[in-house]
Amino acid sequence: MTQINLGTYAQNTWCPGCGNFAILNAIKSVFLELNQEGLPLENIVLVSGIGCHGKIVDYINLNSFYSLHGRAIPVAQAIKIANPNLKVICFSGDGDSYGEGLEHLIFAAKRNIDITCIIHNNRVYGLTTGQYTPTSPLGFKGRSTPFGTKELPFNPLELMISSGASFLARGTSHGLLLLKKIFKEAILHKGFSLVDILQVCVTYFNTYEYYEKRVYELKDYNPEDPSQALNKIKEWDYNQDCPIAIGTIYKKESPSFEESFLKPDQNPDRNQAIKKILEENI
Amino acid sequence: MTQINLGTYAQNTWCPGCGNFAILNAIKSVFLELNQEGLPLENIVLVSGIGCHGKIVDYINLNSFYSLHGRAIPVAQAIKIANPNLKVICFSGDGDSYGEGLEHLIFAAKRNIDITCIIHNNRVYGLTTGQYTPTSPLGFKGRSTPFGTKELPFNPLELMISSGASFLARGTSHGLLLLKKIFKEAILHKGFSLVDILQVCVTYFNTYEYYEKRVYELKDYNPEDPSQALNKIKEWDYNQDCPIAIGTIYKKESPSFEESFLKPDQNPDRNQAIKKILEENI
Amino acid sequence: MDEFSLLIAGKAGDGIDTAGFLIAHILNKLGFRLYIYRDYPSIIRGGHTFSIIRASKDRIYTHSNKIDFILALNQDSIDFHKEKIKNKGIIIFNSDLVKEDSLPDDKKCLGFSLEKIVKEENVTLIMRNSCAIGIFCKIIGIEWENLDSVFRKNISKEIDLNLKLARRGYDLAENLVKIKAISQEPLPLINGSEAIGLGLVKAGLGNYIAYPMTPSSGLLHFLAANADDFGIKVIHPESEIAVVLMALGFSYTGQKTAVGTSGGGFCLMTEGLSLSGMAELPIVFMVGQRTGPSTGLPTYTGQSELQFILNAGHGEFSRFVIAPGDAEEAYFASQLAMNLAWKYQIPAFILTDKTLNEGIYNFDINISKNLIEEMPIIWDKANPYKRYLDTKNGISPLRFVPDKDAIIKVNSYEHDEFGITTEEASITKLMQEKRLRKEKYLEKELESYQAVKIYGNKKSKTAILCWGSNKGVCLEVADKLGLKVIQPLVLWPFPGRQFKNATKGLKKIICIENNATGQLEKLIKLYGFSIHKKITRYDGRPFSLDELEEKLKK
Amino acid sequence: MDEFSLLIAGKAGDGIDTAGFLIAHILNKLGFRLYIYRDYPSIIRGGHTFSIIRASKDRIYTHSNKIDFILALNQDSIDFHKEKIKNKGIIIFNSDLVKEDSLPDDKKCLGFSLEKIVKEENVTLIMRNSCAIGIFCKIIGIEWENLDSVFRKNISKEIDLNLKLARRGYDLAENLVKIKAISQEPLPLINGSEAIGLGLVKAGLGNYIAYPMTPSSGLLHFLAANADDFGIKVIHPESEIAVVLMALGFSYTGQKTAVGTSGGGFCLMTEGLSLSGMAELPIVFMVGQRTGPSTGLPTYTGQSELQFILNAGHGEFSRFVIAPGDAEEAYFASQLAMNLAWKYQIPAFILTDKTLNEGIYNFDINISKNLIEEMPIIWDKANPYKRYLDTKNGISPLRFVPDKDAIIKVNSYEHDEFGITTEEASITKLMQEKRLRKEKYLEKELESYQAVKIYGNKKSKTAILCWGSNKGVCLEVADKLGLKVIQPLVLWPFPGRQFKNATKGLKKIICIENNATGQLEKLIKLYGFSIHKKITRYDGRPFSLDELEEKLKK
Ligand SMILES: Cc1ncc(C[n+]2csc(CCOP(=O)(O)OP(=O)(O)O)c2C)c(N)n1
Ligand SMILES: Cc1ncc(C[n+]2csc(CCOP(=O)(O)OP(=O)(O)O)c2C)c(N)n1
Ligand code: SF4
Ligand code: SF4
Ligand SMILES: [Mg+2]
Ligand SMILES: [Mg+2]
Repeated sequence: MTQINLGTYAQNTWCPGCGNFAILNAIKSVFLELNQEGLPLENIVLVSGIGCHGKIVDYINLNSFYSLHGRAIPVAQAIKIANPNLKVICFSGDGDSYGEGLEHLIFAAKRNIDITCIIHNNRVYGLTTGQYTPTSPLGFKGRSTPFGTKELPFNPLELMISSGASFLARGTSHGLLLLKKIFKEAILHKGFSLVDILQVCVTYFNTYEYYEKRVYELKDYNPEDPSQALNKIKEWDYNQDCPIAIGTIYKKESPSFEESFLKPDQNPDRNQAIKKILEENI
Repeated sequence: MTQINLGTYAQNTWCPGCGNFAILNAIKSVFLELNQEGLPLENIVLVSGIGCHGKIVDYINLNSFYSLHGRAIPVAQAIKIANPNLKVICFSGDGDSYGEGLEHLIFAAKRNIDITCIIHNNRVYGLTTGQYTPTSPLGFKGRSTPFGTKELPFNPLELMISSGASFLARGTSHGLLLLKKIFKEAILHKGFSLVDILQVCVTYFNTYEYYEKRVYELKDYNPEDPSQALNKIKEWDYNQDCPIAIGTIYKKESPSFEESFLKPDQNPDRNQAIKKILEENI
Repeated sequence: MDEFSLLIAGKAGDGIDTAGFLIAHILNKLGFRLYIYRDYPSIIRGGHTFSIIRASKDRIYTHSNKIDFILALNQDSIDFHKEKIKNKGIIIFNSDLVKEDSLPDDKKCLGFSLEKIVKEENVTLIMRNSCAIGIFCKIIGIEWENLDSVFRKNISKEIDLNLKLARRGYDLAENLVKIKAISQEPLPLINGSEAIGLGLVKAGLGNYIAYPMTPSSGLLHFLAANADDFGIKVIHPESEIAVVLMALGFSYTGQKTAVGTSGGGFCLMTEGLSLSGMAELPIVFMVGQRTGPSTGLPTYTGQSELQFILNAGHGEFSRFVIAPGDAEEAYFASQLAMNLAWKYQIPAFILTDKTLNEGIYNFDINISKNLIEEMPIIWDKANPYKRYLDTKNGISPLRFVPDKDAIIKVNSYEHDEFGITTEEASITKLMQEKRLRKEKYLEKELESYQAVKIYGNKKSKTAILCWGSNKGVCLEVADKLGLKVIQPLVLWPFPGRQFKNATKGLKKIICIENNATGQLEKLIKLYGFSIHKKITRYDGRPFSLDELEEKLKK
Repeated sequence: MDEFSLLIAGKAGDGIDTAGFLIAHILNKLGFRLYIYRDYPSIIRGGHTFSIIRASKDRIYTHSNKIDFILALNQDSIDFHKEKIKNKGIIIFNSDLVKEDSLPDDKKCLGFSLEKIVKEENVTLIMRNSCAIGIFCKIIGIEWENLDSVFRKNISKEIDLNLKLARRGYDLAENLVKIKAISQEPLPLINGSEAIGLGLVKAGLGNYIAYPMTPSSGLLHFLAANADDFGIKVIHPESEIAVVLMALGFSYTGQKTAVGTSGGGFCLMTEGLSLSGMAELPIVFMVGQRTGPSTGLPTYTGQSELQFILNAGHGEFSRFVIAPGDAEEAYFASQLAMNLAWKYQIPAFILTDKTLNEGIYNFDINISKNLIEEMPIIWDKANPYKRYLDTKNGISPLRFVPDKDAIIKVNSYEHDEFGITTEEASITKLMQEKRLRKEKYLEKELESYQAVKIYGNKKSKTAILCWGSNKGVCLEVADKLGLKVIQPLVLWPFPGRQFKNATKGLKKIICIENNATGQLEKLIKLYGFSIHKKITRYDGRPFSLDELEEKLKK
């Protein structure tokens, strides 16, 4: 393996045992692998929202844009449109992109922009000390709902498939090998990809054992069959007790938005164009 | 029939032939009907966004809240939570609630709040003179996309069913009888209801003939069968050419959010509560 | 006639706008200088709308409510405007819709049966405008060839039918006035939004991102229509929040990017504005003011966002605000805003209003400055790249992804020079100072520009103080009344020294603003200046020449 | 010892906060007056965090960096804070984690093997705090019963084990100092957010809507935890945009509603703010300032949103802004904000900062004013109801849905008295004036309140000018130095007349602000006042007593 160190001097301040460590380790090794396979590291751009998840960009020594809470996705889209050769990977939280900035996720999926969104879905607001999110189970007692939430979670993968996403996967923060596999697949997928990671927050919503008992890896499964994918997505509604599939759930080929801007003639003579407009208006 | 006049002195400024007239007429007669059946008119509150659609609240002589572009839904939710006896009807546009404020629609559906959202889906921004919206077909040439959009529309009903909406219907602005029927059904439904109206905008996107040829009314159909509903919803993706079902497509019973706030003891002694807190903190 | 005004009026959807535009072009060919004021409601069809086309031998930038010709397509046009007609004015009216007895007795009124003609010719109603144009041209003695060529150049659909209708009108009418051509070259007619678009393109615009909102939509439509010719990308995403965040993403990659909106949309951009300040990502905002608060009067004007723009966004950071007063200034201001945004890595504002954005001006590119596109400072590669390197003037060298020698980290949290999050007091202090220091240097640089403009009678002890689109009306009134005019073109960093020079020796300053509270007045107070009188208007309408003159005389 | 400070420090997640809180309660029982400053990073575990518990026989509202006792749980606690210890101070440290040679030679340092004890007792690490508290209490001579009762009252989980650990510490340590009880009744200890919560509830709060954001989250958590007891609804929706719009929906139904946020979240509320101004829907905003711009330093303090709050939202409309300086003022200000919001049908702001929101104060409800809840003006039913009836003071009678006699229409567009959209110039003017007139009446009403507060040596020719949470530190320093203190409690409408009286005869005004540009300074300049010196701090930390004293002496 390579000797490149992707770490930074930033002090890691995640809680010991936090599922974010697995995400960090997995993504770093995927970057190194991709680099060995020919992807220049400078072509990678990381974008993150605000939350415990967001800190990941401080810990990886690559180009990054540490955006606002809920607003990683529009930034990532623009970077990709600006230069389709870049690999843009977005780290976001469930509060961040399923809550505050949900609309951006839906529109990015609709446009099928070729970015990869990794959602650190711990089903809680970690950084603001434990409130419910759109994927917290019914009755979740957080600091803003001390007597339990009164609303059902939504199923983010179902929303994403309805929005036009062309790659959907699910992982947990305790299966490093699988994480690497799906991260790589997601990044290499041409089009909008989203990986929903059931990331354990040891401090505010420790779901470690819960997932440990319920997750199973998809085997003999064809993610390119849309109706099978939809059934698989609906199997677990993020609320009820039942088996939870992990792995690549859905995959589809379709044109992506950023390509529509590539034109042969990228550099017309602007002075000429201005002159032309003015002449037309005489 | 009653003699109540629900009109106002406001001058109607919709274009001649605009589909909004049908919506206005249908909803007014539904209100009168409901009133005859015992609903006090003062218990109705209309909320609207900004767009041609929004003008409807100026034309109906009932309580109303003319909100911001994209922000009718949160207002409507609050009014309902404030007083669950009110009937809250929200008029919104496709630019308004499928675009600018999409997130609110999704969260209102998730909470299953008992409001009715009537979407004047003309698949164009009317009031700002003709730009594409999230439901405009691929290639739509609007003023912000003069060479045609590069993105597919999404299917709003699919998004809504994924979000937890418990009543979904579709109508057109040229079928008054059906409109009345589904409006009434939607309003009487307990929980979040949305009616997507394929409203013709004669000025910027005249789809009159297009719909005329394709729509068919649902018959022998059970909207309470979720998988049938999903298939029906997916039949037309708002882009391709195919038959377009109209009528009530989906219906489900489930608890609604605003009820969770109703408590027997609504008026505790506040001074006492303050005193108690202070004593606890000595 | 060296100067005259035509008011053309009808229902929204009647094509008043286009008709006015065609007439302006016909007059433009004759060498007249023009200004068009457009007044329309937030309604697609119906409702009342009108345009005032003012023509003069000299450059003009404002409208007058003293009208020489009224072209009235319907009854409202008479009812609302007949008071505006001058003593010797002529009213041309659609006799099928206008009641004769509503017409003023003491004015020349000529009726034409436009609806009937349209029916006879079996054409769409909108073509009655062509007929009316023909009538008007004949009355003021314009050659048929002139009309013919303007029609051919500007009408793409059914040109023959339109010409036929025009000819019918032309033949029906009699010549009453003789408008003489003026021997000067015609100048392009463009609106303020177009001038801004051209300025941005000239300054290296790579992307324009906007969500439609009056009066900023014109810029979106203009740039979208010409995107390929200009070599730019134009994107209209889901909301203003997406707009500003996308713009900052583009900026991060080194592509010059502008956004456009109005007050309500700008509210949604303020969080991104603060991010631009913190992450030092250049961005240009075009904010077109309209009548507020809230949805307000979408298609009317106002100047009530100055203080908001100066103070918007949480936290403290450098910014640049410029408020052009006409098309040439708009072209220049847009270039300057883009240049300074990139030189100082800050947000820059082009603050306009409906009057400027949608007003149509003659545009003389030769009198508007062309600026050299600003290029980023070079990184010497001597040390590892630091996105936020602290320097004397606070400006760090820029690099853009992908760069194999540099890792480029930007951050909305407080950060160290490399861009990693910090919560340390000492670095926070250093970085706050770095970000604010840039404004000091910018302020110094602005001394080399004419940041405060002076016009009129420079010896007068009384000056009119104005900003933005009021420039035009103030200029003309001042000329008439022998007053001085002071217009701070740059509003932030406030050019205090230039302003002081401009006000030296004055006895009286009268501040003209399209708002109720006096927002420019507040700004100059910060610098120890004060005014003696203010004339404000906040009903959505701009000042007209005659109105302002009257108010100033009082 | 009439006054002393304890600094307790460790890693985030170590329970420093709770430990400090328990100690404060123990001292509170002895009759001390307390103030707790909490310093922590935006990190859940790890990172460095500390609390300073300051105790005095007199009321205090600020911390000092001259420390009498340090309770150091780890090495950082020594490294970062040892300079703060006074000459005769005592350092109590965790000898399992602190290197002996890092300790100051000339100070009394007492080591305890906390990790070992925890291991021996086989309890979770967090319980070492109980042991440390036991040690500290013994050293300063506090009765065991006092500790015992505070623990029992405040610890719900594993109280016996905690007491066991505490006892072990208590027995291990020796008494070195004798802190004497003070004969005065203990007062409740609450933070600024809680005081605001109580004030809002007192003023008739019906709903509190918020999206979590430091430092405003404390208010959300407090109200959510007590919602049923207070009879209110607490909702945390999808975003700050939903927050403000929901609040306006509630307001429309006549339910008093407040929202809370910080700078970034407030940005997203500005469009709703403008709607509140236009539609005349009352709403209370609690904006807790933190270090900006952008995400900035989430858990640190600042005062950089004053100008933003004064000017936020497009268009012009009336607003009320109050910035309380301590818990009692917070309780009062919250009531006043709610009352005035409803009386004038305007947005009202409680402008705070992290220092106030999260600082812990003794709270004396008897010295804080209780206001009478404001009730809406009655509609006489003589005429059909008009939501926007134009009146002398601009205030229209309110009615709420459902009302069988009234149709209630509110509108974000410009509207007529009934609430129907209009674009007419004359109605626009009338309504703009109506909405702004309310502020004039509000300004007048404020003359009956102490809107500008004066403290300290009223005869001094030098005054400290401050706002918000700096009140506490300024008060104490002024007492020491014999200076006057002026604190505008109400910031908008600016109480110019009271301010003028307060500054009469002064030779020197020194303005103290937690920002870089001097935002209160800017505000008073608008009214023709100026300052002679400013002391600013913008690194996220509040002024401490000793630091400010030093700066003022210079
Ligand atoms: C506009 C805005 N609102 C609120 C916040 C405060 N805030 C910071 S992180 C966060 C929640 C983070 O939750 P999530 O995205 O799930 O991330 P996690 O910490 O769980 O990884 C919030 C509410 C903010 N920074 N900006
Ligand atoms: C924040 C904000 N952005 C933009 C606008 C401008 N605007 C007004 S209506 C509208 C679009 C309306 O489209 P839609 O909701 O589809 O309504 P329609 O006119 O088609 O009925 C826009 C963009 C606004 N008022 N506020
Ligand atoms: S709070 Fe939860 S998500 Fe955040 S670092 Fe700790 S364990 Fe991880
Ligand atoms: S523009 Fe379209 S939607 Fe608007 S009123 Fe006209 S026809 Fe109706
Ligand atoms: Mg989370
Ligand atoms: Mg529409």
